[in-house]
Amino acid sequence: MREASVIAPRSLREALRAVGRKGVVAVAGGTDLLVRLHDVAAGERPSFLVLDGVRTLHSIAPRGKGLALGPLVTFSEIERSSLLRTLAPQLVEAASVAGSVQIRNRATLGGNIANGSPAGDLLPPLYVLSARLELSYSGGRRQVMIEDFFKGPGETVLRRNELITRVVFERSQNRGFFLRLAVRRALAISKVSVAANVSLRNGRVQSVRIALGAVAPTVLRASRTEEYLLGRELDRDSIETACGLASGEAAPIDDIRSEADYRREMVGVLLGRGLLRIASAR
Amino acid sequence: MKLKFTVNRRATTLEVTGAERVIDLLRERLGLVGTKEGCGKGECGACTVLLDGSPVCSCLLLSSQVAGREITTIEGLSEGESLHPVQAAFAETGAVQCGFCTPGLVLSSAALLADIPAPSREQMKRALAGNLCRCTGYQKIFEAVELASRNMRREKRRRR
Amino acid sequence: MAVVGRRVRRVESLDRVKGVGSFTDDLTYAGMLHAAVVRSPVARARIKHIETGRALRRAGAEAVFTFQDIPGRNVVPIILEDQPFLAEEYVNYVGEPIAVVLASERETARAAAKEVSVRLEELPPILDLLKARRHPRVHLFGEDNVFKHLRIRRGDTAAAFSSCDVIVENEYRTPYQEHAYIEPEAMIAIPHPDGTIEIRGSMQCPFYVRKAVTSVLGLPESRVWVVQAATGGAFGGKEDVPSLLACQVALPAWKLKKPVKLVYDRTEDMVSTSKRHPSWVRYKSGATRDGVLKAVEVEYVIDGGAYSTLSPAVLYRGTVHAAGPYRCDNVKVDSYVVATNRVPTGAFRGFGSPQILFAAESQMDQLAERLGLHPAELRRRNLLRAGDTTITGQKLTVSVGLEETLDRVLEASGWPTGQKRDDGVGYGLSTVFYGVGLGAAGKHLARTGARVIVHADGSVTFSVGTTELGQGMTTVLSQIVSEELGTPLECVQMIAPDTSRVPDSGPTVASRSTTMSGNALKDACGKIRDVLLAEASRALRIPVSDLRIVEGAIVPAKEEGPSMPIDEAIKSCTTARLPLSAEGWHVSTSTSWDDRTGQGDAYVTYAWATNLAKVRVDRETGEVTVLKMWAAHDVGKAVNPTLAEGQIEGGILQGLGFALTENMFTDERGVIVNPDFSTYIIPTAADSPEIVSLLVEHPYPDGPHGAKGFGEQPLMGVAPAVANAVRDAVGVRITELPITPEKIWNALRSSRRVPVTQR
Amino acid sequence: MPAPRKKRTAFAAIGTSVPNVDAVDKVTGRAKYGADHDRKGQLYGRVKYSEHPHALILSIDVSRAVNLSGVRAVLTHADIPGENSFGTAVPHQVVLCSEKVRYLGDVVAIVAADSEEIAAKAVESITVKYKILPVVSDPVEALSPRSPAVHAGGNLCVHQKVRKGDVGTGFSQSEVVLEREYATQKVEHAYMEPEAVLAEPGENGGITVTGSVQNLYSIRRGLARVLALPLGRVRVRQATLGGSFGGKDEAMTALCCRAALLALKTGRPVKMVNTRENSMRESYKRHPYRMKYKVGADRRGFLKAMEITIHADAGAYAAMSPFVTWRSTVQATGPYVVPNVRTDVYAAYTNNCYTSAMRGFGSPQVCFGSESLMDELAEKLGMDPLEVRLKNTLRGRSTTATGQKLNHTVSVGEALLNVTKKGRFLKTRASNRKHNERSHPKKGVGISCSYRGVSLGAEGVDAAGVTVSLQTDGSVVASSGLVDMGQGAATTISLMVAEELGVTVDRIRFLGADTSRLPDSGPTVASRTSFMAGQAARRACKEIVERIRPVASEVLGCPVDSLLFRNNWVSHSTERTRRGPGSRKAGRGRAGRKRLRLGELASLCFARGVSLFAHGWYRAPATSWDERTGQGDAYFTFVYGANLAEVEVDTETGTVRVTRFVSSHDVGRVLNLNGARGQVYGGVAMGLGYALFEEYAEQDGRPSLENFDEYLLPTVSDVPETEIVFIENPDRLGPYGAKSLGEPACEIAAPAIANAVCDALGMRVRELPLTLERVRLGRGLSRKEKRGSAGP
Repeated sequence: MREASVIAPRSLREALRAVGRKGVVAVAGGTDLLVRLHDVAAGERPSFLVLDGVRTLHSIAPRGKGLALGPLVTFSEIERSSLLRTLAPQLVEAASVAGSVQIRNRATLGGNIANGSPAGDLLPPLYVLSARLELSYSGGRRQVMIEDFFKGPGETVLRRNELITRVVFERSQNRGFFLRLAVRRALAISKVSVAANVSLRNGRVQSVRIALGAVAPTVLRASRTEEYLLGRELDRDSIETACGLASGEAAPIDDIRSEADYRREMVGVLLGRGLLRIASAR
Repeated sequence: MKLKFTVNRRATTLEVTGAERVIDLLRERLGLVGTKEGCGKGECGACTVLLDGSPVCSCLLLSSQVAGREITTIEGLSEGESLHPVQAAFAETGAVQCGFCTPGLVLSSAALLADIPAPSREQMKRALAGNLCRCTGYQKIFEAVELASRNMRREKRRRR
Repeated sequence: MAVVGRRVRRVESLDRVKGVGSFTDDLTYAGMLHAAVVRSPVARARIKHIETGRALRRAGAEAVFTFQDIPGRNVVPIILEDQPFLAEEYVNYVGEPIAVVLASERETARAAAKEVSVRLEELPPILDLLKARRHPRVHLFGEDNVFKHLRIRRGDTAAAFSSCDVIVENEYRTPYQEHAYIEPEAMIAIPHPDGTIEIRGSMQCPFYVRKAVTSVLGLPESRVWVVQAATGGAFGGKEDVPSLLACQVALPAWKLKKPVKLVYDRTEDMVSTSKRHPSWVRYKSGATRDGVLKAVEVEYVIDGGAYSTLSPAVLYRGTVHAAGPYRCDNVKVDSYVVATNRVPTGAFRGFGSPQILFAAESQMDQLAERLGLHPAELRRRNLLRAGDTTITGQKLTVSVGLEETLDRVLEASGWPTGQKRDDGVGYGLSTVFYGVGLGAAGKHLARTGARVIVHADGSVTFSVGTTELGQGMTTVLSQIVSEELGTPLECVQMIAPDTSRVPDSGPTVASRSTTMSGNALKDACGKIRDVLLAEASRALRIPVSDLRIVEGAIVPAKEEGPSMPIDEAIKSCTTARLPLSAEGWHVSTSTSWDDRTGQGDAYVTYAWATNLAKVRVDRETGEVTVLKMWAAHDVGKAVNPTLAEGQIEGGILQGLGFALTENMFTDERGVIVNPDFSTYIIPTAADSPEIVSLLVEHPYPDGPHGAKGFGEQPLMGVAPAVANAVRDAVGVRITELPITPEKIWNALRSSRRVPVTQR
Repeated sequence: MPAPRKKRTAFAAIGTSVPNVDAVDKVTGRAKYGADHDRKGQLYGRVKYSEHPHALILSIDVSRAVNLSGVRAVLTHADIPGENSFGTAVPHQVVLCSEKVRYLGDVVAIVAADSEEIAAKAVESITVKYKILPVVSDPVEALSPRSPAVHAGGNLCVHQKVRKGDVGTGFSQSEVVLEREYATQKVEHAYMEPEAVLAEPGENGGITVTGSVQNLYSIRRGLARVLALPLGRVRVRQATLGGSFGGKDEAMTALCCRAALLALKTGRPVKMVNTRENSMRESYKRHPYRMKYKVGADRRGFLKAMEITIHADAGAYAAMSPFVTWRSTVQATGPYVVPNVRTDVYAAYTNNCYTSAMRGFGSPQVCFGSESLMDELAEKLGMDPLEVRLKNTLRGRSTTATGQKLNHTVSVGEALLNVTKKGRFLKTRASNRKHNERSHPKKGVGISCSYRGVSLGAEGVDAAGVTVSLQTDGSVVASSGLVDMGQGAATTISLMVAEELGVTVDRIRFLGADTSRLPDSGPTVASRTSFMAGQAARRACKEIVERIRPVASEVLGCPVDSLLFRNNWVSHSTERTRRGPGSRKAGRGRAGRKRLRLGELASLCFARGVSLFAHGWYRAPATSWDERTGQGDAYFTFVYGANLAEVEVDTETGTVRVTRFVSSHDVGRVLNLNGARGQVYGGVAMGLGYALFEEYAEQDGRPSLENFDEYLLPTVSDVPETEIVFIENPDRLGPYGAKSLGEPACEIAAPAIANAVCDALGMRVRELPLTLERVRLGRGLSRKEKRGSAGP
């Protein structure tokens, strides 16, 4: 990687000026990008826009009833943030099971989003937290809901001249979880993951969001399942039905990590376990 | 660009492009070959160094990302003949077999003990999961961390 | 004994924890170039044209070499000499080397290698091991694509089966297993002005490497010197493969007269280097009602890939181990290693035995189940004891500690027998054995040399022809030398093997380094002791026969009388210029093999082991958690118990990877699709269960201090123990490795389906 | 041109003329000398020299150096883990001075830094305070009780003596008695490659040094002592040596210790390369001798008695002085039968640069003395120089000055006759006389002769080891604890291995020594390598042949003792005589084989478990010595030689030109003709420099020169045509009868030239070198101290 050049801005403005340039690729933590570029010859590598120096992109701050996170917040910072632990436990759970210590110390929220992998562990939590992404470009910015951000595996609506500059989401409802299955206990990409954000009132589901990871080209909201659960009590029957519905909503494939049938079934298993946890915590 | 950073407590300035991997900088420019490359993709942890005290994979780190920061490699963990308690414990318990993963594991363990002086097995497993070892089965590594933990705490008590 | 048997610290561990740079990629030489290899992208093709122009135009690129540049023979000589060093007319597997590109920087070389375009005419490949034998159209090796067929014929299986009360028959499959040493393959060639070439790298077998380089460069052996650099794990993966790498650096270094380094990228390493042979086994076992194993019939097919490499030897070990460590009078084994258009497979810890033992030990549990016997009981009724005869007709006389390993494991684990549990927890047993050394298949290599020098201050340096791979050979051998000469361990130093400095000692494989090099060192030390004792005898006026070395002194065998500190004897010999240096030589006890019947003394002796796995299986997800492993091994004598435990623990975890997660996928064109650590899944610290290692010592009289090699054995019985435990836990038997959650889930699903909320 | 040698049929390889096995590396420039070894991340070491020849150290301040950026270590005596001294005879040579400095080459501090420049800057910034002491500069005055002491025990380094018969009686029987004083100068080895070393931290806290070392094992001893490491952790490897001539021993030990201290301290490789100035300043030299000879003879010219008193300047440290002076006592009389001898050699400590081994090792000085003396005696007796020599030379069964009865062919007379015949000595001498009466330049002819003990002699017990490993393809690797330092040991030993195993030299690889792989074989000195290592190599080879013979005999179906190993083949020796080993029609073995490639035989043996690897160890035959009387069998055998030189002297300018040189040496057996000739040519050139130009002059402990601009070496135009006549009287102890050559070739060149110059001048000059001034004026000029030469 010796020959590639580097732009290391100290301010967002500088960064935004550089981001649109031809052959420039923004680097946050680099834990995915540099893996992808591993086999790319030095001469063919892009110029790196190294964002580390832009202070404002590292912040974790309350905003309104929710939170605003800079895209350079690392998995480790999420894992350790007491604020997030209360306000977005799904996100904390997801951040703490991903990769390894070394990866979590470098991997960032923004990177996980921009990477656009359906198996990205932070994404299902962000879906259920109704995250909104602030995308900035030189001279302006726009907001995109997370669900609208992804077009397919590795494909997003982020334009070449834009950077994710903030991730804003509401605080979690009173119940939430993130569960996943992976090929080994650590340092593994999810085979299937489920996140949920549920609020209960008088034992009934007042609001619910469920997102499924690694079972479709993008992270998936299990909307029919959500619809079914809304207003219901969480009991064995309703959970059983919800699990079945959620499995049906998944559209997984066979790959080297797992099999479609298994994944589909596991969506239900994980959702069931999470919902049972919520139900029994009442 | 001129890169100013601290390597093993020594202020260092190097002329770089900024796009070099830190592992190459350490190994090729600074001769610190204790940092190993096992996969180049952040999966094996052999290239672990401490960045401001936290373990990171130096194969996934660009030189421009360490400007102004402090890196500790295995060579910087102890001075001269002396050994860091983790190093001593690895040697003592038989936690070293082929030794290629050892520098990374020692650094991860040292960072763990700096954070949690008396970790449980589960905490160790979590902290060391990013360092693959194919020889030892990890058992003696856990024993080494436990021994180092005991020795470090004893030393701390003695100093008080 | 003063040092042997003690838990001394591994001698090189201080250097390793300090990160002292002694691995291949840590070494740099002035003017050094970097090599990269151009490889076949397809499984089988005819090479039409190799275009190097574009690669050479890249800035920093220096040269491209193809088979046409080879001054010697285009062969990597291993056993059958069928493997070219660089492809000529055909390529036979994805990743087969075609050319070597040189550049001033590693990245440039790799980039330029991609720019060498090879025009290929693709041919239909064989990718399935079961379709390879007697393939109607594709002939990769001989007429039938069989590199080697071995057989065992003992008793009359047909008759025996007819007298059995229980017969179990099954098919088993195991996949590739990648060594996944953390240090990738790496090699440097340094041409010297005196017309010699030095090869330095990560390797198990310097003498194999030398043979390959002399062949390819057409040089006498005296002009090729091979030195092992610190080697970051091997497990068999650096047995034959380094020969290829060495040629890949030696040819350009020789031509360009510059040092050349080559370090495989992890992906390149995983795609192109050897692995454990995928296998298919059809296994039929029969027993009588009282639990006596009467007959075993095995058909064993392993995938050798495109070239034979070490496959015949791998097959040999698998064949000898086919029935497990049991008495059985009627055995018929037919084993085949076949040629396919896949990467050549080779040596991997266990060497053809883990696959067959997975089948054999799965069978034993099924027999036990059918007979209503506890798995331990069935094994106890059949296991080999001193005085028994193996399936190859070898009579065992001493050092047979199998039953004790079983007892020790049962005792340590407190395995609850008989009760039916419903918590998803299960126990699984395996008993295995391991033929020590090369056996009859490699008896022409079964010799080792050693050199020992005692210096004037009493410190000792020694060198052997076998290598340190992390297994602890250096420490164990240092302990043996220390013991023999009464020198403190701190004053004993092993010098890295260099083929020009030590006699050809064969390969460092087959867990043979302790026994073979240990014995050669004992021989050398004995000669030096003779000189020291003679000197002491002169000084003390006591006949040599009445003197012995005890704790750093030469003392009379009888109680009283004058003694002489060793140091003084050394000083006195040094002053008199008596030779305190000696070479040692050890030739192993003879072995034999009749190719027609598969009968003979297959190995000099055997190590024995019992494994017990305790697992929990999640019935919903199929996930297996290994809670604890117990393993007892009869090692003859544990020269250093810490190191022996290290071998057990490491072997178990590799075995767990083989059992549960490790799998390599090849697509329909023969391309490996998961060649990195994020997709090829080896166990992490978080996956490591508690392991209880138990050492059993039934001394092997011909081993140094009774020791016998066993480094491979810890891996061998793990997969069947886990499979048996899974069966015990949730009632499903998985006959194909790895035992993934998906397979368990599928098996459970096909047996019954239970709603999630009712479990 | 040297006389052509008939090839002996008895040998296949021995005696043939082969290029040195390392010749290709050297001519292609690819050979790696000490300074050519580099490692990634290496540091550069530098020394802080003493500023005074003799002073007490009051303080050393390194604080400024330590704080310089890029400086990785600054060490003084306080940082030495072991002993701060080394030395084979007297272990008092200081690595880093603590209390006192004894000469300008002493070192007080060392620095390792990222670059040479930073290291140099750091050295400059070190300040040392001294209390200056009076300088001891004269070896005779040094022994006076009033002299300041260089070392605590006084200034007498050693006193060696020989007492044979009774000189009083001898002189009383003499009809002619001469008393003369001779002096030789201090000279520098002037190897072209200055000292260089790379020290690397080794395994297990050990150290590996690779460099321009001559005596690996003595350097290792020094390192182990200074670093407090077991010998097994100290590894010394030899780089290709760019000349040594005895010079890369103690000087290299000091450099190696310093580099190793820095490497262990910093944990990184440290390279130290001396500049020529450093080398000149610090490295030891050849002892200057002042010799008093008193000789008595009867009128017929037979020697009756000799009394010799010699003072040698040992300089600041003992180094090899006790051994150097011992050889002088043995050889001081020259190769003559002298019934009564009394010799005393004293070496004294001074604050001059220390002196130690150099090619000849105490003999060139006394050869100059004894051979000048014989010419003077001849003149006094009115005889010619040849006649007086021939009357007195040692013969078979003669007894030497040390009382050793010679039991081999003594050929000093033969050598003298060879050179005088070839040089037409007497005729030339007579015609020169006539020529000189009328013409310029003046012409002269001179002769010299010597006997020389082979190997270490009674200096110490002598042994050496060589390892030979036959490979399965029939090629061979041989490694020796004695080294090739340019003298051709690699080639000679290879030839012997070739001879014994019947392989061609191109199939043999000779390995550089490595102290951890081969047992201590003593020093590569005293021209002992061919002899000692040769014998050891033969033993190893014979052992291998013994092991593989039975297999060959079985395969070829012929008796073990009829096997012939030659040209990489094994065949029946009976067949060879009829048809040669390559013949297809040779006899038929049991297995139908006629002959066998050695490689096939080796593989066959390997497969059968026969070891193809052997270590040969050779202990030299016993010698004896009585310290009190200086009597004994000093060496187990001797070599003999004679030189003849013709010169032209321009008496107006003092210019001397050597016009012809004839050299005859009995080497026992010529092993490699090329190599042997090379040793003679080089020895003559070195002797010529000694005779005519070279002088390392010092005044009050300060040298007056620092580089080759003033230290003059013979150039290609100064060297005469040299004719060589080898004598081969095979020695019963030597390998194939071979003895030694390296040093004999050098020791008698200077006296032959000096005698020729004196012959031309008709005047005796008793002091070397015969510079323009001495030749023209009969005395030397005193040199002034060179500017800045004493700087830090």
